Amino acid sequence: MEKFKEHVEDVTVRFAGDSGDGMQLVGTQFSDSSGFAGNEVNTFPDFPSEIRAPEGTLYGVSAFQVHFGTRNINTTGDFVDVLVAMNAASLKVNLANVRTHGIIIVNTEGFDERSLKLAGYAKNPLEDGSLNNYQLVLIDMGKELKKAFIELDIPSKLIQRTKNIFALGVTYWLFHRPLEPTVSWINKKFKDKEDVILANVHSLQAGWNFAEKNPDFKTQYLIDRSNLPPGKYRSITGNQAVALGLVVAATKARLPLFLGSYPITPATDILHAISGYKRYGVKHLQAEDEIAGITSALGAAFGGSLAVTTTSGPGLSLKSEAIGLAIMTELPLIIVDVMRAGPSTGLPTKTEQSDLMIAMYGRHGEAPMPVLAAASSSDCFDMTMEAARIALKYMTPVMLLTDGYIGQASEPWRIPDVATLPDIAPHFAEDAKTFKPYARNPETLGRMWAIPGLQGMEHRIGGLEKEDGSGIVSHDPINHQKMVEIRQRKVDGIANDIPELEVIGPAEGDILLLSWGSTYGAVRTAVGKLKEKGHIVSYAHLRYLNPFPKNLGDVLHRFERVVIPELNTGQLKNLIQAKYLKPVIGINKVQGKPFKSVELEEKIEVLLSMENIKKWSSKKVDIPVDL
Amino acid sequence: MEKFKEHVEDVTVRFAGDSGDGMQLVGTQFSDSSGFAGNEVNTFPDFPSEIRAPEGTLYGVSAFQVHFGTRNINTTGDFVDVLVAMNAASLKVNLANVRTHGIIIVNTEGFDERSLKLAGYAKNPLEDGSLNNYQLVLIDMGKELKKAFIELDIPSKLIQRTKNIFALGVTYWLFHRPLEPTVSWINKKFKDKEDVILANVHSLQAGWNFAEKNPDFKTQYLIDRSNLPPGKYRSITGNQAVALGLVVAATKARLPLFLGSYPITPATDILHAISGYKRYGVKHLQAEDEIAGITSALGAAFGGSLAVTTTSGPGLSLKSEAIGLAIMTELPLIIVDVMRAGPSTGLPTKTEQSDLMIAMYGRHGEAPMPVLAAASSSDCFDMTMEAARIALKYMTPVMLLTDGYIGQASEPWRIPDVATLPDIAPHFAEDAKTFKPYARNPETLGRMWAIPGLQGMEHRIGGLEKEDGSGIVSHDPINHQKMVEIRQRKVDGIANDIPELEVIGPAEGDILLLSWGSTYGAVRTAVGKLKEKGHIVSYAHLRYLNPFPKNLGDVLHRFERVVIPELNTGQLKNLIQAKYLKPVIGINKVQGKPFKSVELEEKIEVLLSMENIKKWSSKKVDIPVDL
Amino acid sequence: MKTIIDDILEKPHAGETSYTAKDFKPDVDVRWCAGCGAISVLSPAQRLMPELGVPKEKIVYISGIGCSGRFPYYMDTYGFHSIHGRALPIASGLKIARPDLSVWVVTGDGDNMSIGGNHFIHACRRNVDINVMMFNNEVYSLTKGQFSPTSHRGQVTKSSPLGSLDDPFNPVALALGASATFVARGHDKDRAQLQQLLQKAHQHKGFSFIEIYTNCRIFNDGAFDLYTNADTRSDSTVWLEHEQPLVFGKNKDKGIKLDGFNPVVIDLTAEGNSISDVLVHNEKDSTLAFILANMTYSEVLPRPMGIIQNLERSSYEERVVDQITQEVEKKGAGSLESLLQGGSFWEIN
Amino acid sequence: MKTIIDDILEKPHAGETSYTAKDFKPDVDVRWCAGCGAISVLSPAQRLMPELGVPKEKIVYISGIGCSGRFPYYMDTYGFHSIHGRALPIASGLKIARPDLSVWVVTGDGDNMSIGGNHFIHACRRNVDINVMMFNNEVYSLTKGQFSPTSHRGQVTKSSPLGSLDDPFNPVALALGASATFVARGHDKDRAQLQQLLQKAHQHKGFSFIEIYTNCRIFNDGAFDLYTNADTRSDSTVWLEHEQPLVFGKNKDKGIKLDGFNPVVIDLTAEGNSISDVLVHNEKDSTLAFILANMTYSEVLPRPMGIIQNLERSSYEERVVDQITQEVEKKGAGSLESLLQGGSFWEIN
Ligand SMILES: Cc1ncc(C[n+]2csc(CCOP(=O)(O)OP(=O)(O)O)c2C)c(N)n1
Ligand SMILES: Cc1ncc(C[n+]2csc(CCOP(=O)(O)OP(=O)(O)O)c2C)c(N)n1
Ligand code: SF4
Ligand code: SF4
Ligand SMILES: [Mg+2]
Ligand SMILES: [Mg+2]
Repeated sequence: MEKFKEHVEDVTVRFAGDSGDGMQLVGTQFSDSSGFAGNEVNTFPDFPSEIRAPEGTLYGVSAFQVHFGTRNINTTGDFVDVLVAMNAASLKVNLANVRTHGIIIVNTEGFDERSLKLAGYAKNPLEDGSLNNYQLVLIDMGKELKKAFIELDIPSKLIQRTKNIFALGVTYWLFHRPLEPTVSWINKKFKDKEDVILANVHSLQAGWNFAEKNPDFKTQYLIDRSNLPPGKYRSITGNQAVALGLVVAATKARLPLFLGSYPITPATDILHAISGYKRYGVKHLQAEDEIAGITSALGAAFGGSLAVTTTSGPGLSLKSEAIGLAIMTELPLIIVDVMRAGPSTGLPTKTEQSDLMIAMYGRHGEAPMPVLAAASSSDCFDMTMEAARIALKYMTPVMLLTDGYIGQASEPWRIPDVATLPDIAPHFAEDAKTFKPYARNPETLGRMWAIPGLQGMEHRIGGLEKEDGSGIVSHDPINHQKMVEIRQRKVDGIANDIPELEVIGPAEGDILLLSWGSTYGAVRTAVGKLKEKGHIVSYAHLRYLNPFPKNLGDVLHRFERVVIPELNTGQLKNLIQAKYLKPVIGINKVQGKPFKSVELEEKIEVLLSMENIKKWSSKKVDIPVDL
Repeated sequence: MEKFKEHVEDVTVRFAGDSGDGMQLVGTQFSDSSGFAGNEVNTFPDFPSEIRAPEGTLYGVSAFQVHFGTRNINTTGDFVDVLVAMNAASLKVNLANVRTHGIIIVNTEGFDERSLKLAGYAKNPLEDGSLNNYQLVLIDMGKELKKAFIELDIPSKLIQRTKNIFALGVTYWLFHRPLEPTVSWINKKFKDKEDVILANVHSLQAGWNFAEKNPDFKTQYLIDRSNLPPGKYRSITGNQAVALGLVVAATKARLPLFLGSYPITPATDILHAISGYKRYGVKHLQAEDEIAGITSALGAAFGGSLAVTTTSGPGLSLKSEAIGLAIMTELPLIIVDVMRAGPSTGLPTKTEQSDLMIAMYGRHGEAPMPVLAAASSSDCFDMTMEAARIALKYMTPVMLLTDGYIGQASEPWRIPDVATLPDIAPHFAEDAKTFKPYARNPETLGRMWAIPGLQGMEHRIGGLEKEDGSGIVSHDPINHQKMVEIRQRKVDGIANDIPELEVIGPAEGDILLLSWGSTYGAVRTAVGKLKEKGHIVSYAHLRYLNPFPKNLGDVLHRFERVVIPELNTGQLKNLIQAKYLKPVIGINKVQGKPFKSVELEEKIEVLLSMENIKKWSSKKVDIPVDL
Repeated sequence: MKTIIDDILEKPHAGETSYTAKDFKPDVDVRWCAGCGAISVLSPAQRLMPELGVPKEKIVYISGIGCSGRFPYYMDTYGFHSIHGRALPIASGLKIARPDLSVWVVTGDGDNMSIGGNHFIHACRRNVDINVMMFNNEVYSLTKGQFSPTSHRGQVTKSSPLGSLDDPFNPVALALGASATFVARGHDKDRAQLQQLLQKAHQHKGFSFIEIYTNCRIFNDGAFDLYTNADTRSDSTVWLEHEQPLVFGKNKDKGIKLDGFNPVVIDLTAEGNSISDVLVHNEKDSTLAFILANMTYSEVLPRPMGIIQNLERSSYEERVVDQITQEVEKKGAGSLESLLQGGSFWEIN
Repeated sequence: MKTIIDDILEKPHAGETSYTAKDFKPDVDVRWCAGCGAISVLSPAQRLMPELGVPKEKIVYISGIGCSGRFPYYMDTYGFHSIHGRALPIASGLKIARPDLSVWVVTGDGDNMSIGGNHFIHACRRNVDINVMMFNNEVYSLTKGQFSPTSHRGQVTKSSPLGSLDDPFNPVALALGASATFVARGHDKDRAQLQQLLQKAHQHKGFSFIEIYTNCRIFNDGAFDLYTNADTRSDSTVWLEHEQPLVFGKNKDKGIKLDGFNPVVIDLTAEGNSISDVLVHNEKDSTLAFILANMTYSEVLPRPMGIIQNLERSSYEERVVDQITQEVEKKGAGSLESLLQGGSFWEIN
């Protein structure tokens, strides 16, 4: 049968099945081979909060979404174009997000009576016409595999375990993806297990062949290569990027790296990665709790390490007191908070941007510290390097915010050439004769780092207020005021050492869209769409939350209206209004999920059409209504 | 010799000596007998941060200041009218604040060579003319006492230990204070120790007699009785008032009281007081740390107690995570933070208002909670009652902010008639059939309290997100958004249940002075002085920081300029600007000390004369300059 | 003062014997993995509840975070699924405030020994009457497999890909060192034994700690097989019974003898060995308890199971109540009036 | 990769013997109360430093909050006066990062046993090579007198006006239960003994814990007089010496004998008693250590002083270094290039 070929710009595929169905694995493979094929890719694993929920249940569904295409792939995709559903529960949970007329590839084996019941289907959706608005492809994968393996002498149990790979093969045909990366991955992964290799490779091919022959698949979709800068690429999650960023930063600063951490979802993967880096001389302590995690890191910082602690919300709350000590002792320390949905235990596996306020203010006393936020998975690498640079240059703890979404989502990352990355220079004390523990570099206001082992610089630091310069404990009132101000000025001064905020689109006008953190992708995509529709919207993204870029005030006041989309109830809005007295319109979502770009697009279109409230910001008293 | 009598409005006396000299004791006595004499009084103990520093050192000086008078005694006094200095170090440390031509009563025994050296005096200040601008009264107290006791058979060691009482007698004459309260206190305190009673009573009288006869004391100062409402009065510190407020609130709510706490300066006195209330059935746990302090309280709250935890800055930082749990489980809980100077260990014995931001935002996730602040020592009683009322009515943790200053300062308190205080009604679940753990009172949005022991209402709560109504763990996105909003609305709604902000002075105009917490007294005094000088200044004081009184926005916008004096770098300013977009001029002091009212007076006069910046608030972009 | 709580407690409560295990099963799916040891621990607990003679509404289960933390959802009593490591202080506050309740804590090796370690040792010391079931699976499961404070040195986990460098706590020894009064060990494969231990813990007035070996199928499968599987456990464990000799083995043919302070295994069928050589267990002897605790990680000795120590000491909440009672008896219940007046006051007319 | 730290460490350091105690006295007033036990502990520590053979710049004192927390200000080495209860994890991080340093922790009974209890037991277990001096004054002093986890039941303090209801920890037993390798006890009235204990702690590779009875003149004066005053201590304490019998008393005429597991006092001058009946100390026997620990609060037995246990176990930071070394030996030092490339990558030209 002759097949059509159709070129498309971008596609979202979602693999969904039971926790035991291997969906994370095939999702990752699909993503890698799309990168290999030269496309932009953005992916998100979506596993259940249960470790291994009972088979076939709704809460046991595990999914992996891949959004890929030729250009502007900044999100994991608002809607699903192709859903692979291995059982009834996974169809039920994921159908709502499938685009009308989208393709649904179903393994019919997962729709027996028991499965339907567990999924809460009264009738079989494959038969009751409820899926008429989709292109449904029904496959009895078990049967097809049996057929495909008929001539091979492979245990049927083993064959049946490759259903996910078969499904992958089907999607590979559908988008004409290369098989090589997966084949070579299989060979590496199952090295020395010939049976298993054979079963998987054959199954992959079988899926491809099945699709090619099956009349239900009428069209093969082709995606042009993206126009990516040349180089080596890999796929990377935010958590991996942080781990790599730390090792590279330590190398660039010629410092040993020390991580003190306590496991917590979704930050634990950073600890996992670091714990595997023994060959790089990295030391880590899996501490007894978060307090020991950060304080052990602070001890290592006192000793001259590039010291780090990683955590998520509840752990960050516990670190509050120790962060204050780091601020007072002016030691370099990186605190990575992979934000998750709170408050309290909240929705521990879901994403949110609700730790901005605690990052800014979550300590007793006047305790300012720099706060950075990564915009995407790969940006986590750059911002980690930045956090290290600032911590070492200004002798201060630095908070780096990422979140569960970019922490776990992956995208292709152009592997940097380490040699060309700039060095980071820590500022060690040098002259024992003139040494004073709290003498400062007049430019940065950072004090010098005098670590044990440096002769003649023995001194004592601690949490009590210090006399300026000498660092001796001081209860003098005026000195306290001075030191409070110095600590504040030190942080504020970093504004001179970070890039100014860049506005994409007109430099002044009606609406400025301002985002921070992981909403970057969705906002950028929405802005792109709005522009395509002919709207004029300016856009800027904040990576530095404290201090803000020094032109931020100017930028804000050049616009009639400022709109901030956030996955919280308006935390950046709050900071901006407090500091710049510029009213902000918030677009807020607190659902444990990232924005869809289309949500933003729609809301901004509403704003653009609201002529009547367009002028509200000149009314002095009114507080802007959030959308 | 004939003495003059002079009527004065108010006086500030400061007793200063070595840690071992008993200055706290005589200060308290002076304060009590001034209350007894029908005056307004405000006092502050000022002890060294060392437990018992070496004798005669500057850092070992202990002082107690009493400000008393006929009216408007809201502070401990900007300047000292009468300094009692028992040794050289205490003169050195305290001289700067003595008013020119003020009286300095000196025990010359404390000015021997060794004492002078320890105090860092090259020459004896009693002899070198450096005190010419003061009315110096030199007394060799040892000698005078010997003389006075010559006919009594009392061991000389005992006599010499009453020097502080002798000094007290002197000041009693000076201000014509009644001796009875102190005499009866001595009798009670040293019950059954006749020698000691005799020694002290005689010494007190001897001091009086000495002053009456001594030609250096030319004038006796008389202070008219204040026009206080009739009733029983006692002197009370903020910490005592909190402890009493808790017991009364529990009684009024008919609930058992439970305190879970860990000692920390300057909050420990609340724990001390509560631990002595066994006769009132009060239970307390001195926990292993602050986390156990708050979580044990939360356990008791789950069981139906009026539950409380008390702490100061570092302890509050540690409680962050557990506060989040209290917010999520919607259990009533009072958290008292007696603020001290931070960050980190900071200046642990000094006061500051720098925990407002952590009170508001010091938790991961969206975790709003009510925040109250007491204005004065006695106001601590009322605000504790308020905290209990709100916690129980709205089923929420409530943060009550006091500080080291009002926590330890005392003022006369009109003892309330318990019978006339309003009852507090906790909202227990009643009907097991319709019971749902997260069903809410539609008006308050508070859920019902269903405690173990209530039959048929067995249920589970916890830190995970809950389904609205049922309280079942829910990962549903829309439900999460709803619950985040409900928790916010519940707190916001309290605005309808608290007094509106009262403006003292014109309801609109040029300048509104807005204060919160312990600055109340100094600001009120400054406003009074400014009015006397003919300035027009409006004044308002915030007891409710979250939510703000519902008319706050209106009030702010009725003034051209809003000025907020705070003992921090501008935390309330920040909140006000963020919420009302009203620019605020901050008067900030971060020196571990309260404002002097005269400092405020001066700064506000500067503002009043700054015609040129008077109109600045209409300029959109400018950020107000703080003073 | 009579409080609202007193009013509530005065209302009649259900009789003692009217429940069955079913009454304690809430209508929800158990979401632990199929085959998880926690599931096996649930049923003896549910079966025990009707036998306690405590009205259902007076039983409270409190947990921290971890797979174990789910437990309260599966027990139809009052429950509190709190935060990581803090179940014990919550339970302590509750029990001190409400001595009438039967308070149970369910925790994990991470929850209780890692982040919650301080609360654990202090709870041991204070002796509040709480019963603690610690599900020890020697791994952090909920966070998907890192080593815990009970993992053995060299254990390969996600956060120790080259093997953990930590030596484990011996939970029983730690509890003893912190002067816990009741210390026991059981496992998920013998429900009858476990139910008996839970019952004893309940009867014990004061703090009761039960370490329960609980298999994690996903992240540490089989860690305790040697000690818990029916075919190997009789040789690899010894069941402790007060005043009974320490014999073990399929045919009860082996015994523990003390050589100085060192326990050694003797073959009871061998010439010259007899039952009278065998160490006799005494729950009241805290030195013996420590010797037994130290057998835990031995490679040649059987692992002790059952009640290792069971001492009598007044419980903390009892002491709190006593102190209040005595003070009230001595000085009379406090009047608010005099409390507010304090030491000295004056009147203005 | 050679780091800047390596550069610093390669620079020549001062010789081993060039110091005197004076070199360790900074030019500041000691602000403890006159007569405070802490002052008496300071001087043996200062006297020991020159004897360690460690360059001064490689010694670090870390403390938490409490009167004890002041210690680093009075020792002219590197120092860190941290926050309440956290000295141990700070010290652990430092020592793991910098095994070349001699790391000392000074802490209090509240700092270490109350808020810092969890870090303490984990430090015991991990065996990082840190020396801990715990100033036990059985009270919270800096906060002006509340009972602490080592205060005895009934102790009247500001927060227990009717007597504390808590039973104390036995710090030595707790350390043993947490599997500390080196556990000792000394006091402020015998500086020579104390200096010897500190020296032994330094020599011991791994975690060393020394409980030091330290009199607080202000809030708990005389708490230890019986055990520390020159005229009573020989009868009320027994000094432990490895492989020596436990004899004590002014005339060394009393001994400790074991009756089963129970230590009893015997009169060596009495008929039938001889030195050979007396228990011989063995630092390496952890059961004996627990028996000795349990003598602590006895009213009839002397209180053991000296080294209670001293076991050998590799220190944690050694293991960390070894694991790195072995991995590098096995696979070669990692190249950043291959690290960044990860498992699979592709090229775009
Ligand atoms: C404050 C805080 N830190 C970390 C976590 C993440 N966390 C959840 S459970 C857990 C460990 C659980 O281990 P264990 O107690 O052994 O329970 P198991 O899952 O093995 O039953 C951790 C580290 C958390 N929820 N809160
Ligand atoms: C987080 C925190 N909680 C409480 C305190 C208050 N605090 C300071 S020292 C101390 C207890 C000290 O007791 P201990 O360790 O025995 O030291 P000592 O003063 O007796 O030497 C407390 C509770 C604090 N500084 N920080
Ligand atoms: S992960 Fe392990 S401990 Fe958790 S539910 Fe599954 S089997 Fe049980
Ligand atoms: S209060 Fe006690 S422990 Fe503190 S310095 Fe004084 S005597 Fe020493
Ligand atoms: Mg576990
Ligand atoms: Mg102490």
